[in-house]
Amino acid sequence: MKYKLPKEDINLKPFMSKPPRYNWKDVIMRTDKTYKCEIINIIELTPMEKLFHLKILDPVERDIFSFRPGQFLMLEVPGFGEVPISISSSSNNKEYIALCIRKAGRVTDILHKAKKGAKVGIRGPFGTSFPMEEMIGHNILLIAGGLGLAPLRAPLYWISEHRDEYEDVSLLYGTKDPPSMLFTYEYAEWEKVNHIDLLTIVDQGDDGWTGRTGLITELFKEMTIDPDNTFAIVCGPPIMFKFVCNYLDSIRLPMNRMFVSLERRMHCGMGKCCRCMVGSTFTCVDGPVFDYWSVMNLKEAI
Amino acid sequence: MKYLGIDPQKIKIGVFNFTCCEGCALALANKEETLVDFLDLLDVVTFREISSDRGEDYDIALVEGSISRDDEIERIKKIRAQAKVLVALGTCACYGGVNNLKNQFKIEEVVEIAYGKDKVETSKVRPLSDVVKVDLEIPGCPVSKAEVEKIVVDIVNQSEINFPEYPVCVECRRNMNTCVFDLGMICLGPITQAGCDAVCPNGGVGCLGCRGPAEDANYESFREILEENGFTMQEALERINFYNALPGMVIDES
Amino acid sequence: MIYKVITKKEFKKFVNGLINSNETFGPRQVNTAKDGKPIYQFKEVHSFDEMELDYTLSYSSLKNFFLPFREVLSRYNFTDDNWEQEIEYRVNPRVIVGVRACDINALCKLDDIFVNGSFPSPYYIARRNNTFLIGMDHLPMDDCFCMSMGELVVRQGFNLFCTDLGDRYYLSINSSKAFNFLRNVKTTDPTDKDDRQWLERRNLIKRSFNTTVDTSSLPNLLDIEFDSPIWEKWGDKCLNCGTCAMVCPTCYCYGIEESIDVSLKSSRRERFQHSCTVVDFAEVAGGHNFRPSKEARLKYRYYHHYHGFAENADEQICVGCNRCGRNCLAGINPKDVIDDLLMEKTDEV
Amino acid sequence: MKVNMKIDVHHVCRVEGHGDIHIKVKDGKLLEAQWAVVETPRFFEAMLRGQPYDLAPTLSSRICGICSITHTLASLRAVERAMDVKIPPAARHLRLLAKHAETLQSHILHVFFLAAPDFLGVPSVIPLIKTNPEVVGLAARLKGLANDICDLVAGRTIHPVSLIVGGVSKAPEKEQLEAIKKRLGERLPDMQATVDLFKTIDIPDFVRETEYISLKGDNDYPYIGGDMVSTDGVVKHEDDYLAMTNEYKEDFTTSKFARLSRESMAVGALARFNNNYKFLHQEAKEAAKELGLQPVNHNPFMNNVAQVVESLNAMLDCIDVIDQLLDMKLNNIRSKFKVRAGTGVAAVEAPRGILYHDYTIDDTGHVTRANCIIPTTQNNANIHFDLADLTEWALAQGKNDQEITLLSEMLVRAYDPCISCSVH
Ligand SMILES: Cc1cc2nc3c(=O)[nH]c(=O)nc-3n(C[C@H](O)[C@H](O)[C@H](O)COP(=O)(O)OP(=O)(O)OC[C@H]3O[C@@H](n4cnc5c(N)ncnc54)[C@H](O)[C@@H]3O)c2cc1C
Ligand code: SF4
Ligand code: SF4
Ligand code: SF4
Repeated sequence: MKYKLPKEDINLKPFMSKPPRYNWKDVIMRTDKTYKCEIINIIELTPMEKLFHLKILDPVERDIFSFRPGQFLMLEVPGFGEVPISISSSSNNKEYIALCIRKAGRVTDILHKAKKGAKVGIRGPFGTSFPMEEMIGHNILLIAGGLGLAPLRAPLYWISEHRDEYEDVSLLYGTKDPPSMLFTYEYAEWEKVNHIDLLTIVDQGDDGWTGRTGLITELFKEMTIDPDNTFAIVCGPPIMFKFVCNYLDSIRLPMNRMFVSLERRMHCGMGKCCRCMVGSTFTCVDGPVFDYWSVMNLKEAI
Repeated sequence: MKYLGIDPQKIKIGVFNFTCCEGCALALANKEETLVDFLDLLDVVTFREISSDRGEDYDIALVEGSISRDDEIERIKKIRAQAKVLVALGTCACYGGVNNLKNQFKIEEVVEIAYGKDKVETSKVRPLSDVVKVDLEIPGCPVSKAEVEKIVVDIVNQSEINFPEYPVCVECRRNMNTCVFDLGMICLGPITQAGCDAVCPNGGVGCLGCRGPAEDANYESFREILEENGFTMQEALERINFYNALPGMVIDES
Repeated sequence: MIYKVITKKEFKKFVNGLINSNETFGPRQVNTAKDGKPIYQFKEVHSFDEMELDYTLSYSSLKNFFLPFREVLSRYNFTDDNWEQEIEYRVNPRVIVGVRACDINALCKLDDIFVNGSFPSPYYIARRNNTFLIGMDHLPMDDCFCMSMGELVVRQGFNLFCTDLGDRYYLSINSSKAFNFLRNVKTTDPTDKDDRQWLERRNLIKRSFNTTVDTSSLPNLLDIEFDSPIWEKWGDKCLNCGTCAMVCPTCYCYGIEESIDVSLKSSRRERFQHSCTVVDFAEVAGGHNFRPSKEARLKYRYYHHYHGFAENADEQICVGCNRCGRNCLAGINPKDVIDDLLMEKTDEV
Repeated sequence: MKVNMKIDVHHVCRVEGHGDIHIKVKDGKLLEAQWAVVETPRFFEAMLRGQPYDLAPTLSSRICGICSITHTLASLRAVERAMDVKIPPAARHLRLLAKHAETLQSHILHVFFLAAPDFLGVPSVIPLIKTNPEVVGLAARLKGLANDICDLVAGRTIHPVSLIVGGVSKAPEKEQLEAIKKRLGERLPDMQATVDLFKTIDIPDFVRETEYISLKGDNDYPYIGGDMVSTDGVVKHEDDYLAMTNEYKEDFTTSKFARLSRESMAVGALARFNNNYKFLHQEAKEAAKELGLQPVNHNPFMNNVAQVVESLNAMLDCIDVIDQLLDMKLNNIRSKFKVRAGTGVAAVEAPRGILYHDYTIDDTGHVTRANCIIPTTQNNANIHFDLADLTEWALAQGKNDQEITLLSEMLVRAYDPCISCSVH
């Protein structure tokens, strides 16, 4: 006698007919499908950083893709790998997504060699975002070090688009030397059009440099911060936000109004690969944006 | 890659051999299912074992074998001068390999053992990097063709080359082998760099460390393990010295 | 759940039936260890007699059936200046016979992550749905501590579970599929005696545990003891070889690797099982390693296993099979590490 | 017409290792014809000293990348004979299967990749990918199959891992063996196509009377152990290998020379064919007939043809061995033994001829003395003397120096020399 196990083949049941929506948790099944994008523009910011404009090719997918400032996406370069990158453009921009990418390894290296018209893929957006609504009616302090300006561009756009909802907005930006400053061509617009106080500083000046030199914390000496009415967003290398956050803490800025964006190794963006774990928290799902109170409570965070 | 607007470049290679068994060069001709595609990525300028073409305009020199005679030094220096990238292929080229076992004897003694009274010229065995600058080391006795393929594809696509940093055990356990320590034998897998897909433990024998040390290998702990498993230091040393590829793993003989 | 009783003879007929029409896996001896003990693995079987159902514990866990050590997630096919992504979740239906309770519970934990979590994995789901699982109870080995982890009893995650009553099996039927298959063989409703015997067997298994681990206060303790010197003590021994994670039935951390085929016409995107004790686990571009020391990496594994993750509802994910302890060359054993942690605290008081 | 020639081929290509040809002709008279091996010696006999018995085969394997399985098998046999280790039948069959697969692999590599370009007038196999894809496909399929068998049975084609003292360390699953057997059957037409291809190839009809030496078969075409036999009628026991080889050294070459009843001798496919024709499979005998090869043949170029015949025979042998394995239990593959002192000699037929390993082992299981005699060493003198005759034969036919250069290279290649082996 032979019994047969009915072949309940899962492959025969289509998982979904519509394209995936990564930000709609309930409908996601095809978690590894990427949206195909074309690189429609490449702007060389410094020898190490380039700004890429990506246009999602499928109109339906382009329509679905929406994100909030502070979120990141997984950028796929077929055959080379996938890397997490913060979105550097306005969440209102439906035409293209801007990514500011530093040449750092295998994937970013080949991306820097890519030409306009190249096709890459994205998955996402993933992760938490900055609480833009909560900040309404407050002063905002944006503090960036080096490449940390990239994730701040999205909130900057948001603020500019809703400028009247916020009080004083300052951007403190420090880099190691003048040539590594990013987006210099936009500073005038930020200051004049969007009324953002921009303070820049470099660790080490060069011949043409007339601005400030020193560590980013020097900039605090030039300003008064109202701890009762200010939100702060800090992005940059770990060592920088340690100093900056310590300072803000010392002037009694509440920890739950300080936000940082953490960086860890990532391979999925979906809380599965565990590469981005800090203690028992996923940087990709529970972060990358954390308030400082949470960070203080994370083991091995900084 | 074309879709990125980058044209893959055929690479002009020369394959050369020094003191060795030529197994690494031969390994390049294996893996028949992809051989034709593989050769298509290359512009083979010199490869004496399979071709009578002898060009001089190679960019990448794949060199197998170690240096064990003075005329070899001249030859490798010439190759170095021509090649833009010099790749040490295999454990002999990277570490001296089994040839290194010769160095435990005096030169005259070695000649005497193999050739009796006849005179034969030879010197101490050295890895390539002792004589010339080496740009890339691909270890293995022999090299793994799959790994070489991956590296060649990366070079053709102008992409960065990555090697696994972890030890052979990772691959071995992925293959669900029975750990050879459980079978009562020594395995150097825990301190050896992966990348061979753990062929030796797959075949039921211990790793001999042909691929050199894994990143941050824990020699101290490994030594204790050998002791706890009842192996004498001599037994352990015989294996560690076999390929001379684990220079950090020094064991006190006392 | 429906309960039935089946004679072993009839059970054999049943399993042979499944084997005849499906890819079937069961415990088989693959080696003999140096101490003379047999080593078992789940391997393909072609008849009931090839299986050794009185096996102790499979050397590797069962997880590779659902999370293969290496799997292609998708392929990219390149055309001139473009590419297409190709995703397939193909899995043949298959049967696994003789799975231990702790291994089934481990699968339930993986289910929490890959099925019930926020981003379900279609690859995992496909494998899970196409597998018919027959569990079987076993007496524990000397160093098993699944009772301490509360993983001794299974309530879900299997199709059929057999409790050994000597010449019969007491069947717990957990799916209509299993119930339907069983219609083809002779089963009886459990009698009072059967129920009693079933309970006796339960108690026997419980009594047979020789190892207990106190895990009740572990989540807090792990937080408190984050800087404890015991991590250095055990970390110094760790080889960073990943063995513990590879044999563990619940360790699921992974990496992704993409490689272009030699033809340059396509590429593969592969997921491979990784381990947090391996050196490059938390290393990022530029060479910075968030867990640069052996100690930090080992501590993190314990943290993950016994502290728990948000993603699986903060539940401890160890099931107490002790495969990691048994297979660790350096002799790092969860029981010893946890005992050390507890001792540390008691010493200080 | 008075012909003057000076031919110097530096590092003959498409052979394993480094060797030079020097030919001088003055006024139509041959002054000198020399086969000089210039390979750097590696001194394995010294390196083997002090190695534990279980690593000796692993080390010996590294004598040669092409025939590493044979070296391992010879080394294992020497160790096992020294320590009086008996191996289980299943292990013996598995070893034999690996051996046949290596023979096939090595012969295919040689006839297609190294020798065939000469006959097809190209520098290497690479241009053939474009011009004669069917030939390359044939070679790749056959060699791929042979490699897969080696990988399955020995763990790896180049430098096997699972052939160990006492037997083998891992047995394949029966399903895997069955799958291989099926593939062998499917590849037989490819082998027939190879035979057909070689029927169309012109082989120089040069002949020089030679003493051919191989193992002596009893019931089978011989590969592992047993007596040695020569076409001049010498028969000797395995342990008497020194009397069968009589090594000596010439100044112009780093490899030794060998001789038996004449000034030189030859081993290899043609030697085995000449001595053991009767043990070939019927199909192989027919193929030999089609290819114009009959025992005893004295044309060194016919070695290539003998390799084709042996390849077919090896495939059929593989099928036979697998059939026997399928009837056995594959769990007893490794015997227990005690380490003890002793001396052991092993004679194994490598693709290129008889290989001898001879070890003395002390009571701690360490090698205290080793001697290895490699097939190419036994052929070197013959190549050397063939060169002289070949030059004269070619001169008589009025060939020019280019033709003679090519012919002399082809002659060297016909022996399929394994030079790094010979100066191990
Ligand atoms: C939330 C987040 C936002 C980021 N935003 C930006 C950005 O806007 N611009 C930018 O230039 N960089 C950003 N990074 C860093 C960027 O992801 C790494 O530089 C990049 O992954 C390096 O990959 P690679 O392949 O070039 O390097 P390799 O060293 O070759 O890395 C190999 C693999 O390791 C992983 N990996 C290595 N480094 C990192 C890392 N730092 N973070 C995560 N995964 C890593 C990736 O999966 C990568 O594929 C961000 C990282 C995170 C976590
Ligand atoms: S056999 Fe070797 S490589 Fe494999 S797990 Fe054991 S020690 Fe590691
Ligand atoms: S297992 Fe060890 S000895 Fe074997 S190939 Fe790999 S690194 Fe080399
Ligand atoms: S005992 Fe070890 S192997 Fe088993 S579940 Fe727990 S952590 Fe994993």
